[in-house]
Amino acid sequence: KSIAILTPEEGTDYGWNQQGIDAAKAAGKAAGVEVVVAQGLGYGDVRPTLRELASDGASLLIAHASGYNTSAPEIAKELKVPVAIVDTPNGLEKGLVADYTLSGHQGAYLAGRLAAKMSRSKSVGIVVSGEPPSWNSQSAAFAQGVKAENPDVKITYAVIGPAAYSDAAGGKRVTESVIASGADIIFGQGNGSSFGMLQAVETTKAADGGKVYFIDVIGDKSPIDKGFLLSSVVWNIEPVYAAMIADLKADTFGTKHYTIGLKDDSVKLLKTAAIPDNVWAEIQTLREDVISGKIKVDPVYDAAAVRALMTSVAQ
Amino acid sequence: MSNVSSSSAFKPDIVALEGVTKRFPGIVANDSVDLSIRPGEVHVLLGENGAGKSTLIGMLSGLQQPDEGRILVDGKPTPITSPRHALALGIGTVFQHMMLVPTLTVAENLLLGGPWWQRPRIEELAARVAEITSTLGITVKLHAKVSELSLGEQQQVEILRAMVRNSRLLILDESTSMLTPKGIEELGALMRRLVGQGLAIVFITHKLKEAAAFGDRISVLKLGRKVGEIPPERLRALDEQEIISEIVELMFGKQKDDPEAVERPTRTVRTEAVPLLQVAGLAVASTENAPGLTSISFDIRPGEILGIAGIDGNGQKQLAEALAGQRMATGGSVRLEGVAIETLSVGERRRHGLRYLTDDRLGEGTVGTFPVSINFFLKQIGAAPFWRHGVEQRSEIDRRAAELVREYDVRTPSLKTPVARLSGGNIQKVLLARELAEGAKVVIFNKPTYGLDLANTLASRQRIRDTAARGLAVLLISTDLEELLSMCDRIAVIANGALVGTVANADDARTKVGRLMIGLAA
Amino acid sequence: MTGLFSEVFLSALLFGAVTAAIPLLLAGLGEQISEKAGVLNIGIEGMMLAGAYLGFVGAFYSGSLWLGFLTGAAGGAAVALVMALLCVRIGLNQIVIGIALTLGLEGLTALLHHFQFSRSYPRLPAADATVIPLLSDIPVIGPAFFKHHLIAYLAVALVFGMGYLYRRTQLGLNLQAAGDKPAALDVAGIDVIRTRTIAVLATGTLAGLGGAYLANVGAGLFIPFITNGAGFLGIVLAMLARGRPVWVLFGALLFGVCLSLTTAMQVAGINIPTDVIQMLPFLAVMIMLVLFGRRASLPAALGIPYERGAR
Amino acid sequence: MSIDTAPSASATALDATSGAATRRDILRRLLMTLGPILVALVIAGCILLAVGVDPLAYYGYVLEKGLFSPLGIQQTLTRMAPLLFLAAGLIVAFRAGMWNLGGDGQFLLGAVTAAASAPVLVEIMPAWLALFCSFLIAMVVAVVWSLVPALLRAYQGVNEIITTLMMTFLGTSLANVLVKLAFRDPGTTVPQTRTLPVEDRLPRLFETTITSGLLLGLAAIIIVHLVMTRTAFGLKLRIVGANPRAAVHSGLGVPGLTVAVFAISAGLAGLAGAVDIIGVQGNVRADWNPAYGLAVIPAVFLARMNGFAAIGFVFLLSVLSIGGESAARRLDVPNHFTLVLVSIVLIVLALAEYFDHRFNQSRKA
Ligand SMILES: Nc1ncnc2c1ncn2[C@@H]1O[C@H](COP(=O)(O)OP(=O)(O)OP(=O)(O)O)[C@@H](O)[C@H]1O
Ligand SMILES: Nc1ncnc2c1ncn2[C@@H]1O[C@H](COP(=O)(O)OP(=O)(O)OP(=O)(O)O)[C@@H](O)[C@H]1O
Ligand SMILES: [Mg+2]
Ligand SMILES: [Mg+2]
Repeated sequence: KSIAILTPEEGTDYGWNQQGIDAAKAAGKAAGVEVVVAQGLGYGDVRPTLRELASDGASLLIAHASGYNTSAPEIAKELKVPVAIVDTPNGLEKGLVADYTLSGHQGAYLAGRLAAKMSRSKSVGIVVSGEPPSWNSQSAAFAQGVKAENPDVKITYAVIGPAAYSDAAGGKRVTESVIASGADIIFGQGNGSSFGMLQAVETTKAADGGKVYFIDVIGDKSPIDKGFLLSSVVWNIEPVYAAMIADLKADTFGTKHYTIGLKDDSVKLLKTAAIPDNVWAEIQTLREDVISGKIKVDPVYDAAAVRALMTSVAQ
Repeated sequence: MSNVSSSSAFKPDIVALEGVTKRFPGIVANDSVDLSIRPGEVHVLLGENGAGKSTLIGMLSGLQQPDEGRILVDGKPTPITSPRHALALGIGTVFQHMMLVPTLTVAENLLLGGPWWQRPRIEELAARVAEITSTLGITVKLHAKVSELSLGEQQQVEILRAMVRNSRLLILDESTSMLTPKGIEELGALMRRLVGQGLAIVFITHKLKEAAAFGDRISVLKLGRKVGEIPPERLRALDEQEIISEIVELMFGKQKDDPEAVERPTRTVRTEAVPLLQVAGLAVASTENAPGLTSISFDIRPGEILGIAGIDGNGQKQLAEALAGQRMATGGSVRLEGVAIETLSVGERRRHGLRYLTDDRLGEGTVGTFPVSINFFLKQIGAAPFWRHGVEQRSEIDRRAAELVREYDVRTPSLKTPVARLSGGNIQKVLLARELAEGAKVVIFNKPTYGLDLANTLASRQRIRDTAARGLAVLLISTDLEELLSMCDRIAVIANGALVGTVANADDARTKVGRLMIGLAA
Repeated sequence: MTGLFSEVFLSALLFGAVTAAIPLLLAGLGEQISEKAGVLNIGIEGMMLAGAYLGFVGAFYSGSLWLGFLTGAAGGAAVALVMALLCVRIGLNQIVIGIALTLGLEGLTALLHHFQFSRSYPRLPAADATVIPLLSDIPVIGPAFFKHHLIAYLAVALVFGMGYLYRRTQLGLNLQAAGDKPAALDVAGIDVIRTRTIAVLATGTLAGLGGAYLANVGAGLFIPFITNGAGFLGIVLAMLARGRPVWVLFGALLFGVCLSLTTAMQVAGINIPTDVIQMLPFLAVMIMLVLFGRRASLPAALGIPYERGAR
Repeated sequence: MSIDTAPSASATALDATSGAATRRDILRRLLMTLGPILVALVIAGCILLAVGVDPLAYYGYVLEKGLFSPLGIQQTLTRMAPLLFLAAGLIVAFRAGMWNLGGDGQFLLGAVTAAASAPVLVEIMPAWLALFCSFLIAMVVAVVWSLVPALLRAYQGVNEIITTLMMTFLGTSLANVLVKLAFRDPGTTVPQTRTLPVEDRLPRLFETTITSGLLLGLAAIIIVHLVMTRTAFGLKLRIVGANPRAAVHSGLGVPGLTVAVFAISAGLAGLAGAVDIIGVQGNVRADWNPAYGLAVIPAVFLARMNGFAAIGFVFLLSVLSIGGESAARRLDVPNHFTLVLVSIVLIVLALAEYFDHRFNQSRKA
């Protein structure tokens, strides 16, 4: 029949919303089901949209925002329509509620290794516009990767401010400060504000007068890159959605957690021209180690824990 | 309709109105009025409250446009489209309501209207003002904020402003209402000098004596229509009493002698009676823009009217407000029937029988946008029978309001009319009705007839006398000495926030009070 | 700590504070003009958004930041023109129209962005700074305060220009009279409606300029809702400043510094949620009000439409 | 000739003391509301046409999904509940001449405290009592939050526009801090409060999804309307609003009334937060801020602070927001278009009221 995906912002952000929508469309196409997209719904109450999509006949509602994980299961129970929610591993309910807790921490770990290898100043920065769990786990893994590569590399962690998703000016300002503190690679997470970070990277020189590079997350911003994008921890959610559709058909929906990881390339590091081939080869080796479990990367979701980690790794 | 103007024209009119009509929702404020204003003449406009005088002025000064008829300036039909246009035509107006910016200095107010890019040319102005004031015999504090000036001083500034602008036609709308007798005399002399210089003046007043004394030509409006005009030849031929009776005839249609010269009725106040109101050592701290009070003491017995005379701005309002509880006293006692009330709130004092009729009818006396009916009961909110258990009893309110409207002859289109739409005199009647309602023991009247027309003035005064006759104690604050002399048993004089003396209202009261007011011993 | 806070980093923080303060300063100065003249301009957030969007569009397509500031200012002024027509000319409720304009511009600019830029997210090159000789060589302070785009200096100069205008020109008197006693201004021969219209247009121009600065210099790009409440902060600043432009400057800088303080504390590893730091400027002002709360000296006719001869 | 009454920037002109409206009056009002809305739809339709969307289809969906489908109307009515409480609070403040622009801060703090208390309380007491207590707590917290601006205004004369705006900035941050640090649900990775189970929330009406919060909201706004127009207390507040000096002169305790106004207004805003949480949302997430106040403030003005008219405008806003969301999705217009639509509706309604007023004036003259 049809599935529906709900996202808080428009699916044109080269990030969370776009990846979700594109993946849902791809998975739907592969499975031969229609995909209804409800985007730009904001972070308020989506119950009306959920109910309406359900009444329009959607047989799966993908509530693609952590802000929707209270309302979506409630509607699932009310209308007996399967929903998929994020960041709620203990919310499973057979036939009704599935969770996909996406975390790119494995990829972020590799990004950290990459950054530490490539930083000329031995100083990197993490700039985030907020501290939701999925970003926290990547910030933490990135820091771990940096330290694993070279414990002497300095990490500067900065949050732009509360509810700063659309604060592009704030993103630029904070990123510029972090660059001034010596960083020449910025690991940036933040919806609208990440364009401000990108702008800062493009217009600010590192301490040595050279380029500052940007490592993005979730989406692939290379179509709009001006040569400053070092890499991105790209998420491919399609396998998750495809598995959900399959489970729905097999009546096993709501019994498992869906995750993404390096193994099936649902998390992968973007290769850009800025990464020398030898470095890339080293990163590929590390990737194998993470997949094989030789290197263990545990996700850290709690904001306070992430901050604690930053201070401990910074000293 | 009498119209003698065209026959005796020596000089061409500066401004002439031809058949000017102005309508407001529900009212014809001016009904085809003809008027000619000539250089070298003081043209007095008379009429009851709401007769349409200010409306006429509004059209001359560009605030309003006539619905019908036309205005001629120097003989040419000229629609006066804006105040700026009026000023450019040489028409300067001192409006009935204060038109100064309180947060600017006097100088800045005088300069208002200059080219926007310029620096305010204060030095130039100072020279010009010095020139004018020396001929006028007044002084102004150029660098004082307007909010710090007394009303009288503000009025002088407004007159000065019209002069500074080189007006050919000077309009004064009730400009004497705030002035002392001496100030009125000076203004009269000033007007004479100005018309001597060839200016034309339009002078609006409610005081017939002023009209007779200062006017070269008198026009009378009634219900928006011009009901008569007394030309200069005739004015010169008559003496004051004759002029006044002629005006009264025009205004009220019946022959009567000077209506203001009412015999002071000899009421007997029992001197041995226990005072109803005893004030001892009352003091109020001065504030940024108001003088304080120092050791004010007086008693008022039942049936007695105590007058407070003095030049405006000497603490009259502070006294009234301190008694009413609206202003914090810093010392002294106030006893009503022996009960100390100086610490009580406004509402509690009212419950003890103290009433205060404010001089600021629209500013604090009423809520302008509320209907007449509610305004009768502003000070009784929540009281039975108009409210029961806090719930409004609309029929009860309307019934009683209708009674009061009848009893006090309030001219209002309906009980629902917002009270601000009534004329000043009718608003005053609403206040009188409210304050004199049941339970009053001591009533403070603050300038109760200010701005009222003759009929309303007389009616209000009679109300006050009746009030005293009912055995209430009355404190009557007024800047109008005639009023005090015609009503009071005793008159105290206030100066600089202190009572400088009290005189019994006997034959020599006028001179005694006058001496006290100018700082001499009685 | 000293290692953490290098000179370069400190001046970057201060530089960021100034950059963040400039749009607030322009918005606050703009709002102040309206309020002086008796118009409560709640639509300033919408004007800033219009300025941000059009400012970016102008700069992006022309390649000239100056043209961008021009179009941004014009955009703010265009919204202000609507406000002037509706609220000053015909006297509609200023709060209703102000909020409606803010909502409308939020939606409209987001819509336009969606159709125009949401696939390309264009970004401007770095704004070239005007380096003030000598002063910019002072350690820390120099790079923080004396290496901004020329328009930032102009904004600060405007503070003193406005001070002069308010106290030393006829126009200043007119504005104050229009807010305190419009009828008196009218009978003095100055058109109140025109005076207020000029004031509102000036507000829109400055707010638009502030929005353009925010987009073109502050962020280097435009995204929906980019102003993030800066206009409302401008209203608060203008009201707190009680008619004094210098206080708007101080207030804007206080907010800017608090923003940079957030970053500084994080980099220093001080673990306070950003929300708490964001509260600091408001807390400081509220405490000052509680301690020294004086009667607000807002214009007497603020928010009340003027109609000649009405009673 | 303007008379300087009512120095406070209050909406005196709007308070011509609601007389008994005749039936024709109501009919005319209705016409004067529906007509402008139609005009606004035409204007917004031109924008839709410009971006290549069929306006008729768009409005068809707005009406169908916001109003005429059983599901749509239920959603619309549910959304009204918090808006009604907010409107009620604003009516009290605006009629009394106080610009309480801090509704969003009060709303959020009420929401957070309700969300923090309700899940705990339902475990230790009967559900109805628990919810009642949560409402009470939310109200008290909002009232306490409003005390600073109230006292400053009442005893220091500090303008409340500034203070309430700042308190709303502060309140928004404080609400976040509370969610993240004090009331955080330990069971989730997402910073949010504990969730009130669906079955413990306010009951739904009959067999629908409409929250009974709607009835509470309607009751609140009607009570407020009646208190403001029919009681001594309401009259006192209106006098303070229309002419504060007259209030002093009449012996009203203005400072006390001022504090009361703020308390009632903020309390209702707090209840709005509580009714949204306890009735619908179940919890509060960090950084959640629906900013309802921005749309409700103009609605209350357009309603001339009349409770019944406010209900109508709140209904209209809800229809537009529910139906607009649906229509935007179906026609592939960005959801932001709803903001443009609401804005145009507000402006045209304000204009219509002006021309209506003008027309009446000239007819009387
Ligand atoms: N702006 C206005 N709108 C409506 N009615 C008005 C307006 N101005 C004046 N009126 C009405 O026009 C009539 C004439 O008023 P006007 O002020 O001219 O009287 P007046 O002769 O000056 O009275 P007073 O002696 O009290 O000053 C009054 O009935 C008044 O109600
Ligand atoms: N806004 C208004 N709408 C309708 N009628 C009005 C309005 N304002 C005033 N009036 C009418 O104008 C008449 C006179 O009003 P106005 O205030 O001019 O009195 P006034 O003669 O000036 O009194 P005073 O001399 O005490 O100032 C009243 O009869 C009143 O009904
Ligand atoms: Mg008059
Ligand atoms: Mg009058």
